[in-house]
Amino acid sequence: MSARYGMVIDLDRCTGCGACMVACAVENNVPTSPVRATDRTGLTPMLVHQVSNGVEGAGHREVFVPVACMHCAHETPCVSVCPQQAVEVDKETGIVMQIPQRCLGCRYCMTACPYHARYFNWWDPSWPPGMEKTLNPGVATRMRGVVEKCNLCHARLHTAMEKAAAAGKKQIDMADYVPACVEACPTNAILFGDLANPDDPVSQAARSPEAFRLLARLGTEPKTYYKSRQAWVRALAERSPNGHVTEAQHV
Amino acid sequence: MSDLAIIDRRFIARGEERASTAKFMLWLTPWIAMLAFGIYAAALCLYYGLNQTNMDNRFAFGLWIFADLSVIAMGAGAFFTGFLVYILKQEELKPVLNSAVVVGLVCYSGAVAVLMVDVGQPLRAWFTFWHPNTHSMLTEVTFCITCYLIVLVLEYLPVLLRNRQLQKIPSFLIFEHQFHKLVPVLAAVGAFLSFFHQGSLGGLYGVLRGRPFAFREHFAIWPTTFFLFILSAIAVGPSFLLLVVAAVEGVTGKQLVEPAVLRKLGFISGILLGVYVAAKSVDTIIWLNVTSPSVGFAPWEYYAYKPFGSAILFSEIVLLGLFPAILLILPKTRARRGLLLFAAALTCGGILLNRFVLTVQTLALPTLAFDEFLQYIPSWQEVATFGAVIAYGVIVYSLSYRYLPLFGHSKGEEKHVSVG
Amino acid sequence: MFPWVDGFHWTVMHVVFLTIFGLVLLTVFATLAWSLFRTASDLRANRADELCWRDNFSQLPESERHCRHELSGRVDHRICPNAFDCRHCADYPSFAAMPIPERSLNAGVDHSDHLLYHRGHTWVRSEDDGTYTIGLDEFAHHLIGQPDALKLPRKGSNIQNNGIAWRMSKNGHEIRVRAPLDGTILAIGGPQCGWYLRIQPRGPADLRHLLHGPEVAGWLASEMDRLQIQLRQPDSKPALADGGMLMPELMDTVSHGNWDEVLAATFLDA
Amino acid sequence: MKVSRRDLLLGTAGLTAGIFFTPVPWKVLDDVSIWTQNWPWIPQPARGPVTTKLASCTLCASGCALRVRMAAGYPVGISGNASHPLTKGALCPLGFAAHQLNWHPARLREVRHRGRTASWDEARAAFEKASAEGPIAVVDGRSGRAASTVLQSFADKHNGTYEVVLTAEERALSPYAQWVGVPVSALGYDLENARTIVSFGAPLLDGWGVPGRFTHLWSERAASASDPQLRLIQIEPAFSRTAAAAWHWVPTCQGTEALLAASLAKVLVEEHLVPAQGPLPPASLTEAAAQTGLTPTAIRDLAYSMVERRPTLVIGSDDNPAIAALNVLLGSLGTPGGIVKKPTTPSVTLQISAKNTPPRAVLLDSSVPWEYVPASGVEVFRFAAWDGGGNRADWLLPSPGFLEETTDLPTPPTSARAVYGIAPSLLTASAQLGTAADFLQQIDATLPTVEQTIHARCEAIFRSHRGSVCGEKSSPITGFESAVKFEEALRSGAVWLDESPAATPLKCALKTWPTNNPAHTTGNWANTWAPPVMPTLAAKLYRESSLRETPQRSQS
Repeated sequence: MSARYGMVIDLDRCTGCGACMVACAVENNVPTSPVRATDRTGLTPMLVHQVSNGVEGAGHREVFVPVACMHCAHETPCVSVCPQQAVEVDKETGIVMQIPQRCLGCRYCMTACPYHARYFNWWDPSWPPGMEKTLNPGVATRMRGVVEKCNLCHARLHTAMEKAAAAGKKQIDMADYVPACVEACPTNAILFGDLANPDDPVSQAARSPEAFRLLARLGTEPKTYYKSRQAWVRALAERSPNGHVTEAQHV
Repeated sequence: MSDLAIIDRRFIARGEERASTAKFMLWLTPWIAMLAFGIYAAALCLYYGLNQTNMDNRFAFGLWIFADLSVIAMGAGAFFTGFLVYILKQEELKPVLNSAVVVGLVCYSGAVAVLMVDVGQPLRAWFTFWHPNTHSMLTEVTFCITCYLIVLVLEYLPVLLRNRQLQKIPSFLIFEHQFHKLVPVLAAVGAFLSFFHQGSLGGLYGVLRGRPFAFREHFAIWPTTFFLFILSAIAVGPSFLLLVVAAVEGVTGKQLVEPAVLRKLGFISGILLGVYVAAKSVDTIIWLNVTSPSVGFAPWEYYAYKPFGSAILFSEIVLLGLFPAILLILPKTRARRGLLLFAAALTCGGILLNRFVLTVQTLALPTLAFDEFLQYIPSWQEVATFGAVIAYGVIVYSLSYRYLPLFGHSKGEEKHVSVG
Repeated sequence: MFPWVDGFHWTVMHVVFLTIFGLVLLTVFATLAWSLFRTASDLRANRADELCWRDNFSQLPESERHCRHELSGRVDHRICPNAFDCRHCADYPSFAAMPIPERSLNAGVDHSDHLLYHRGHTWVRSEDDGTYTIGLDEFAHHLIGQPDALKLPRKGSNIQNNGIAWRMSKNGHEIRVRAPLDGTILAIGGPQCGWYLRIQPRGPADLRHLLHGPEVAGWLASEMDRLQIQLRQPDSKPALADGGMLMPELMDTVSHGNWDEVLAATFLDA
Repeated sequence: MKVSRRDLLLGTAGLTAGIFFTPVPWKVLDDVSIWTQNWPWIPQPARGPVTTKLASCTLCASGCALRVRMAAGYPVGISGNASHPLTKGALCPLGFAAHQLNWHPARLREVRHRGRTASWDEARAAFEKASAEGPIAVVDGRSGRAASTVLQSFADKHNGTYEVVLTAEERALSPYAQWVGVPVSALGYDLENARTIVSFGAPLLDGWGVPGRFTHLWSERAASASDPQLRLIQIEPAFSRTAAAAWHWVPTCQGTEALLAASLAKVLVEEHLVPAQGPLPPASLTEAAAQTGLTPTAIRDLAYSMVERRPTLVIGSDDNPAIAALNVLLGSLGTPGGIVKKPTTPSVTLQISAKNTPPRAVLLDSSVPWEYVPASGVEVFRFAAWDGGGNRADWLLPSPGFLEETTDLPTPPTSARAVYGIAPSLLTASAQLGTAADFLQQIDATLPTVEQTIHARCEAIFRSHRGSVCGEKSSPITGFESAVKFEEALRSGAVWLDESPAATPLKCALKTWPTNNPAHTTGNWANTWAPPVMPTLAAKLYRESSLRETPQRSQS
């Protein structure tokens, strides 16, 4: 039976520390880019947005929204646009895979993604001398000129699958497959699991009335859910809830 | 006369009045400088990578994609004139046919050259042919443009072989003679390819489900922008060709074609523009009222950011659409050269604006609730590379005009007919 | 996409896509291949000179395509429809039967009644042994004088009527002289010999396309008129309106002229 | 044979067509394909089996437990260790990329003397000379370590002074230490038992104390609930990360914390919300309201919500005595859920020996933050692993970096229970690196060594028969055969945790409401939190997201 790996991120638990971003970058051998890189040219496969409700004074509220690839399940915007099949949806796992070795860097997928979860290698990847010794052996580095994004720590899935295969099992043990951001979160805000399994805690959390998905009305069936008990945070799901543009602002 | 001038003169068709060699060199110098600077800028981008541009992860497409879309729309005159002449037998457009082929070749090869700089890994460009994703509009574009560029080169070949010195080589002349008989086949293939890739370029944005500003309703596998782009391209192609011919007439101070030909081009452009404006209006109404709200985007927000106010929509459809269409269709206004050129320029402006809105505004607009409206100013490397394409176009056209029979001999009559 | 690429599987889209683009490429390259094939067969069939001449002829300005019968005064106005090949002209017999009006024409340049003239300013002399000698006429000779370089065909090679017989260059201008008839080269001469080529005609020689007799004066007179117009100073009034004698070595003495155009018009080059 | 144009054309065409029937174009395509996919100048990770080792972070005094993934002898990934009693597997974001720090461009690799390269021998000679000429001030940034013993012993033996630079958390505890008469290191916050925590600007969720401890507690008891078990009230002018996550955020004007504390105390006493004992503030509610930017009602409501769910613990961000006095008023000294006295780690004692004579030279341990400015006019011997910029020392002495030094981990400040661990060195430090303790050892061989001290401490803890050892699984210390086995367990990443201290009320000497200003001003927490040298990836990510300001110094 094929899985549909997904996440439920409890925004009320997120303190915006950024551990998920760092852990993700370390796990996936994201290069330490030159100083010129900005928040618009950087490589942040997991990016925590700081969002306010747009109110001044005591009513001011903020929330941190970690955004990585949502692994859209339906009409995945980036998959159909890639001219050379460098983006594929793994049927067994539901993971949207980027194949950097095949990518020609046209960036069409980046314009297609409504979540801005795709990143382009604007620079040659570089590390201070010697630091390449700390690269994660499970993940190949990417060269400049290609697009990359979250692949749900595919190397970890691979390891878990090897372990299951060595033990003669067909199914992996979910305890062996924990993406770096999930592992790093100090408040356990990110719940990861198999959405295809109705008993998985992640499936149950996704069904909660407090759960929502970003831009779900686009019909792309993202597999990352968010959760909050605050109504204004849940309203972040859509750009124009009830036909009115949200007051939310990026901080 | 200097030796250079004598040699130069040998390549100019007999009996043609052309500027002196020195004057021509003087004319070319700034364009060559512009081209050289642009090639330098492009080389920087290729060597150091695309960090030389001001594009970023959010503005992943910038000036270059806008330039590609615009330039290819402008080059639509090539296939459409061929289509009109060879398939619809509009023989009176024949005098501008060669000119249209050169414009098309320049536009398409320039666009492909810029695309090669625009992609992050140009050496892997051929992967598209190896692992093509048949669902991608970009695959369709890549295949069609590659094929059509081959067709354009082949269409240009007989014009090139008509050079005074080249045609002295018997095998060239005979090849030209034989090949010219089959050019209508190429014109038909070119028209077929162009219909598809002009459409696919529109489809490029129309399929972006994640960008409700660009996403449109689909007919079969194509979004409406597919059809609108075909319409707008064939509407602007003749207008641009008209402007080019008028510009050449202005620069050379000669009347190269009968005014009736230009009026005919204008009329064709006007009719098609009218159809386009009507279709675009219907499409816009459906998009504003159905498509966009259904995915949770209040359409008025698209026009809530300066400088992309609703004026831009008005300009696109009325000021640079309906208005020039009327000017071009009404015989009275069309008959006046000034108004004809003005209307053609407005038409080109309208289509440029359409391409700009689709490429730039789409990316500038927010999608997530907490997104911001973005700004993007191209870097000098991007501008210089774009400038190189324009310079390249001017140089190729100038050389073609000087050495090739673009408008037929002023003394002889239509050569192609007698040859064919 | 391609069946040999790893992970490939056929879908309807693949079939459609491959079919369409296969057909497009096939059409494009078939067109190219067909043209190349036709070119090759034309070249093999020795039709090259004929085709090139016909093409060049079509590019000549109308003023240079007047029928010989117009030049001789037999008809008022007629543009040659047969690329100066009267052998294919159905109307030739009827025109030839018409009398040539007596006119006092001073061609200003010598010509011989014993020679047959080609419109590209070569003459043909029939020799007793059935061969023909080809030379440059006085008009051309006066124009060029002594050529800077001469490139004659090899002995034994073939020339074709209206094809390029030999090439000369003068003052940086390339001159291509057209052959007045078909044949095989027997001997080569040069300016110092007074003739350029001696040929063995291919098959029975039909020379009716060449000008002879009273026609020549009319033709040369019109050529002189053309030359005068082409060589006059931009700001001067038409000189030598009454004709006059052609000076030798004209290319050396008249430096201002648009020699490119003069030579092209003289030697029927495009 | 003469080659005609036709031959040439035919030949070219034939060659072009023929070349496609040779392997050349296909091989070229293949090579281009492979080459473009693997640019040789792009580093690729070494292949090899990945092993996981337990270790501890030594970047700050918290000593968070790490699981370090090692490949080919180098650390390639870090995650938290859930078995650690304080961090519960949580780490601060910097920890996740800390293994890159050893290759940071600002890494010190050689002895530098006033901008030029020098040698250890020269440094030692200069230090010995200075030591002979006058007293030496030894400054320690993290007291209580085995290395601190070496530093302190040297100061004592050589007529020098031993100073400790306190962290912000320790400074916040210093008023209590003064009033109760115990060292700062003996006090801690019993966060786990508090039901209301009132924070005066302390970044509780942003690197405060042992970062994992409160975040974990908050995520279990407060986050994601409209009526949380643990109420966090954040009083802070700016809307900080902690304020964003707090149950209630009270925005105040900058610098009015003491006044607000006083007015809150006034409400608490006047409205009989606390027993009318202890010091009484002389504040006026309306004046406080005017200055803090709150309404009198808001201050009253705040006071009520402070005591609605008790125990209530007030945490300040600095040693502001007015804030500390609130705890006294609330009776949160020495009670569960308040400020508790913990037994210090056996044999770990801290005696700050201060002398008045100005020193001839200052030795700064690598644990001293770069912000520390030593007295002017003295020769400074600065140990550091990274050049944090600023405060240029006469001598820069390169120290072992992350995971390159074996050091013990005494109880972190703010902890309510004593812990002890040993951070193993997973990497071999280059011969060019040396610690301050080793440096002093070479000068005076009679000093106790770090290793000896660690042995002695393990021995003492083992003999105390108290607490348990938290390793892969938790086991009581009595289950260990010997002190050696116990020490081995600690060296492989386990942590000793003392038993919960019995709540003993502390006798407080505070009688009048403190009105004096704090000795220290509130530091900029963002700077304190972010070390001067940040892991390269963390610095990059902060720069590439708008999440946090990157300290400028990290780029030096």
